[in-house]
Amino acid sequence: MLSGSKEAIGRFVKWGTLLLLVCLALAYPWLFPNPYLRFVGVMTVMYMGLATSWNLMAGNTGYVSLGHSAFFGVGAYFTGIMIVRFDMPPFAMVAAAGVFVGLFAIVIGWLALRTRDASFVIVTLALVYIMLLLAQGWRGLTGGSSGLSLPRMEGIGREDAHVPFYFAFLILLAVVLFTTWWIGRSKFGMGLVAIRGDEDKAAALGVNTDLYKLIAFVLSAGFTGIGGGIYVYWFSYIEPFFVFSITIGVNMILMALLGGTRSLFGPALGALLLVPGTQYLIGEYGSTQLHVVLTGLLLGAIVMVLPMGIIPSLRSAAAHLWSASSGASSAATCTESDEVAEGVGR
Amino acid sequence: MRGSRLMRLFGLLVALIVLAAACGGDDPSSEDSTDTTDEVSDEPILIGASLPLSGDFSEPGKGVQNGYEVWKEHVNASGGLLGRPVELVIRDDASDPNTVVADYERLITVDQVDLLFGPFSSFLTIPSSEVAEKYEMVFVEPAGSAPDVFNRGLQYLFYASTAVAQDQGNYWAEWVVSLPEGERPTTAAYPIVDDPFAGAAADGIREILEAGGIETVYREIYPPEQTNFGPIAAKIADSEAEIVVGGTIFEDAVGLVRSMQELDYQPKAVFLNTAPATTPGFKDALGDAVEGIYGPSSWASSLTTPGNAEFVETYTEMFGSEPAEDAAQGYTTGQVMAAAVEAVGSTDDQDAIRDYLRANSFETIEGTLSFDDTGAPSGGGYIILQYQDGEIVYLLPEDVATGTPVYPKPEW
Amino acid sequence: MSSHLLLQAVVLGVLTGGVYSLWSAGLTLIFGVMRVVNIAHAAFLVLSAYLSWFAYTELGIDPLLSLFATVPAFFVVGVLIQRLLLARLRDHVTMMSVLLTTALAITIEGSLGMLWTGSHRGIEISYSTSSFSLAGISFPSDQVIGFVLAALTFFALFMLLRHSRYGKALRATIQNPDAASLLGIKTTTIQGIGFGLGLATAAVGGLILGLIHPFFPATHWAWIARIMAIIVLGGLGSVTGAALAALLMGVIESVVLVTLSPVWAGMIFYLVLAGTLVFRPHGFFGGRLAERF
Amino acid sequence: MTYFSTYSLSRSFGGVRAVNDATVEIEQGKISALIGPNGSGKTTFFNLVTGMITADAGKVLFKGSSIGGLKPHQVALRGVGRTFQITRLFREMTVLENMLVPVRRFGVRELLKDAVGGSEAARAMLWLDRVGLTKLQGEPAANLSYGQQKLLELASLMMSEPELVLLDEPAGGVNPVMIQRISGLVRELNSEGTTFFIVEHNMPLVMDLCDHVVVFDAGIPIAKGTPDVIRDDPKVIEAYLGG
Repeated sequence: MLSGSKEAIGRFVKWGTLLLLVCLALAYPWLFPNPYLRFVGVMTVMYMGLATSWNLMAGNTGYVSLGHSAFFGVGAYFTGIMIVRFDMPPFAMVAAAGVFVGLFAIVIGWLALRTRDASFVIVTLALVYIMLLLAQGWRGLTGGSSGLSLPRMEGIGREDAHVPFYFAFLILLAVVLFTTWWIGRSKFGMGLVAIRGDEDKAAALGVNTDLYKLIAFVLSAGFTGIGGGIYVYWFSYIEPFFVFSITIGVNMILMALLGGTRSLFGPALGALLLVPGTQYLIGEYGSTQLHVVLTGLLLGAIVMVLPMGIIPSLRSAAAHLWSASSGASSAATCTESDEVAEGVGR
Repeated sequence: MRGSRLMRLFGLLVALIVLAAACGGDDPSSEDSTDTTDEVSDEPILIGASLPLSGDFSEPGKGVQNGYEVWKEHVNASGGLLGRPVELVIRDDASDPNTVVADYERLITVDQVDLLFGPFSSFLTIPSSEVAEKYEMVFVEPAGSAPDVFNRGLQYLFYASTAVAQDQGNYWAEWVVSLPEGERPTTAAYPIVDDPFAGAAADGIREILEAGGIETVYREIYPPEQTNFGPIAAKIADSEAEIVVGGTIFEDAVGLVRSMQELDYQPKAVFLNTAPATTPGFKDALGDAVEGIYGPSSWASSLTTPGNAEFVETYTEMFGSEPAEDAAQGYTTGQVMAAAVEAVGSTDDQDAIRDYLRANSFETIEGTLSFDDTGAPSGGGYIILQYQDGEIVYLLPEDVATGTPVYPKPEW
Repeated sequence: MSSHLLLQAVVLGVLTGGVYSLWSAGLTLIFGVMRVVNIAHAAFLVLSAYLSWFAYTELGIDPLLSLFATVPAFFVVGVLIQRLLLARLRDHVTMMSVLLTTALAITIEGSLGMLWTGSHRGIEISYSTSSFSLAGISFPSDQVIGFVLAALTFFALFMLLRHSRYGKALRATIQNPDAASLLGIKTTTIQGIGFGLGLATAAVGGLILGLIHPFFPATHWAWIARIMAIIVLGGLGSVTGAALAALLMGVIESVVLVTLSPVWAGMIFYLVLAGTLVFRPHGFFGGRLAERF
Repeated sequence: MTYFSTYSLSRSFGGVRAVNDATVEIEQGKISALIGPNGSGKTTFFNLVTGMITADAGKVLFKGSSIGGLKPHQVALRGVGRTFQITRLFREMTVLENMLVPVRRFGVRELLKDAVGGSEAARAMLWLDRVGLTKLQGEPAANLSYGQQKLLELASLMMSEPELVLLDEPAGGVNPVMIQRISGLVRELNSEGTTFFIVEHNMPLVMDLCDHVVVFDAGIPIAKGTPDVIRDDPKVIEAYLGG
């Protein structure tokens, strides 16, 4: 009875917080109408979506991709080329970019996932350079290093220029979060997490590990590609170095890791903390490479000190406190079950 | 356990932030006061620019910055702009297009600068000019001369120099074609870096040379990150081209010359874009190999344009060496903007400044400038220089010449 | 195209490939000993290039002399990185070490940028632009110096692995860490030494990089992608395989540069990488070689 | 038709023949054992049969069709499940989540189904109840005692509804009471229709539990028969004592 109402309160708090956050996110452009703050807002929501997309693969299966900017860039180029060369409707092409990048990722994933661990990392890193060279070399299609200039969105005043893109990225974030949540509860998701734990064992239990990994990889890449598509329309210009940069991929990793790869909202939280922070650093100390050094140190510190990330660490710290305060009861549960299992064997 | 780990990370974060605060001394003072409106005040006019002070374009980028600084010095010494002192807000974009966009976004909306100057190179001008266009601010830029800068229908962009990329080598190409039969080369090679500016510049020369009967025996484009120039130079040498026209920026020009030198390939003439006018960097990197190399420059210290002597003098005082082309381009940018702002009488009406720029011509240290509908200057070509005895000598056009061409060039 | 040009391209390719061998030998050695992909390897190359450049231009020390300081220093740094950082990773070691070495790479890149700005640098020594020619084929001095240095270092490394006690223990560890520890080999010590040796080769490799190529802090990303393609082709963990693959790639790159185009020359590394993974995921020179050197 | 059989199955590692020309048959509905000295190739045989490693030569037949050369998950989906010598669980996952990993049928709807709150979870709870781990459902698997891990491994394997179960040393490193529990469970499941093939060193357990025994030495099957026959076979005694 008592615990039931406690649970209800807990659920109320949880959904209430979520609702409040959604409202804040929706109202942001009008809460902070300054164009620069809107610009930072778009960047933040974009990286929240990208980090969550990256985590769809890495957080579940443990396979770390260093080259997600390749998918970001392919999505951006697909959208840019469709708009400029074939005069297609922009936002429809953004969605199509997701499909295109997904197909592209099937090929890459098939190649990269043939081998485990190390080779996967190497392929993803090399992919960024392959795409960079391709975008530079295929001038007829990509415009080479001159890049492509996209038509600017019409009928929007300069103060509001960022708003449609803010919401486009917000929708992407919502879709990615929902997908991640869904997978996390599904049998498919169980299989993915099992792959991270012990790939051979998972296969022995009937998990088609290659296919599972590929699906996760393709979803992760596809969402990243959509992000690239929105990005290119927002900046209305694309050029090879613009998108095929290791930094974009490293940023996603850093954010996901900071927030916690094993939690749904972890990567988004990481982005929420890091993007404004980085923008501030670049703004204040941009003429030095300080922000690069700090990025490196922070990444190293997380790996060494807090590999689980903020949210799971807070959660387990809270659980620790909880069990410390109500230590007696949980200890009792433990002995009891041990007795059931082990009998009088000890 | 876990809790203490978390505390350790937070401790680390705090330490990093403190470190960040301690390291950054050069904070560009950004005024928070937003009332830049009307009433004539002593409040400074803020001019924003982002420049590649590190990365690929850092050599010329620093030159432009120095040019801006000298212009500011001159303006403030003569009573300021519209009677108000001028302040520069300069950011470093690290030659990165993502950063340059964010920089201009911030300059306009956070620093709330009154006027904008451009970055260095077409590569960075193209994305950043889109930001200025979005906020409807006049964008006078010193170094974006590629065709792609002008063919995007921008209303607020103006290139403050004497010629666009494809015209910059005109005087030299015409001179080569005019050489007497027998002396005139018959074949040419065109190594080009993949860059919006460099390709157009080399192809502009190629069109004139081909029309003059000089056969193209090599034309290839290499990626900006190319470092291995040996085989490229070997292929050029193998084509036995008599002259080499490089669509180059800086590092690639150095690498290319070194590799040609190592292969003992001796062309009769070598013309390179951008790099030769970058002093003293070009000569420092190549030493004696610079002998006889040609290059274009929008400006020469020997020009007798009004104010040029003062520019050279102040620059030399401030930085301890003679200015190079980049600095002059920065200075010219300032001159053009200042003339338009003084004529309009305010910085608030950017459309009026734009209209004035489009309709009038401007006296600068590079000469008289005027702009067409795309913001491109309507000039004939760049000044041609050559290294002779380790010094820059101006050859063409004749009214600025300080010497005559050495042709064929001495062996390296 | 003339056969002379082709020959010239092959010569230049062999010289470049020799340098690639040294760069990839260190990386593949580190992988072999501890199954760690050292993303920071090229960043250490660039760091060494900067140190030699600084010693030469600011202190007037000949680049070759500066090796007496950088090689031991890099060795010690390598041992420390292994002992203080990598050895403390507990879960998902392969992926976490990738992230850790990425962090190292970024930190080095940023620090170099803060110290010496992002401008291009190059070690310009008086003899670096000279050359000599044999039968009409030019041999650029800087590349020949680089090749000889790489060959000497490579030979020293090879002798060390082959004939010293540590070398034997190291090879045993590469083949089978568990069996090696059963034989009484202290694998953690060996791994520290392995990482140290790998970085010591990077000290020499970085000097060569500085002599031949211009560099700036962010250059390491393009290099690491290439040498990784090489070590996959050679079979991860195989020093000899990496050396052969590097020579091959040097020649292929150079020949493609003169026959096709510079864009294809860059692309060829990754095409070969893709081909290796499709047809021989364990490398063309790997397998047996990987276990034997 | 034999239920499960291998013909001339062989595999070498660097010149050493781990499994050599192994022809083995087991019957449906029985509990069979695979015994032999350490290093006689028993685990390698399991790995070959379940597709974890590929055979150099030979065939594997299950219910009349070949399963040799199939991938591990395909073998599992055909109805052949296995446990591992050293218990392998997904240590970061909870006990209940461990139960939800195994796949019965492969299909899109199956995979996208809500596992945490749906019918799968209900099925998992039944199994956990049966092996006495209900109260530990929310614990990470890493926190279980070794015996509990063995039980969980078997229970989660049963989630995939295998017909033939290969157990690799189910009693290894477990206290006598737990051995009793495990063997009891095996007997129960067998009576419900599951066929077992067990690698085990605990001879009393083998003799007590199994209907049929196969003996390996140096990768070669040297004897087969009922426990009583095997006990007295001179070749078997030779293999165990002479090795």
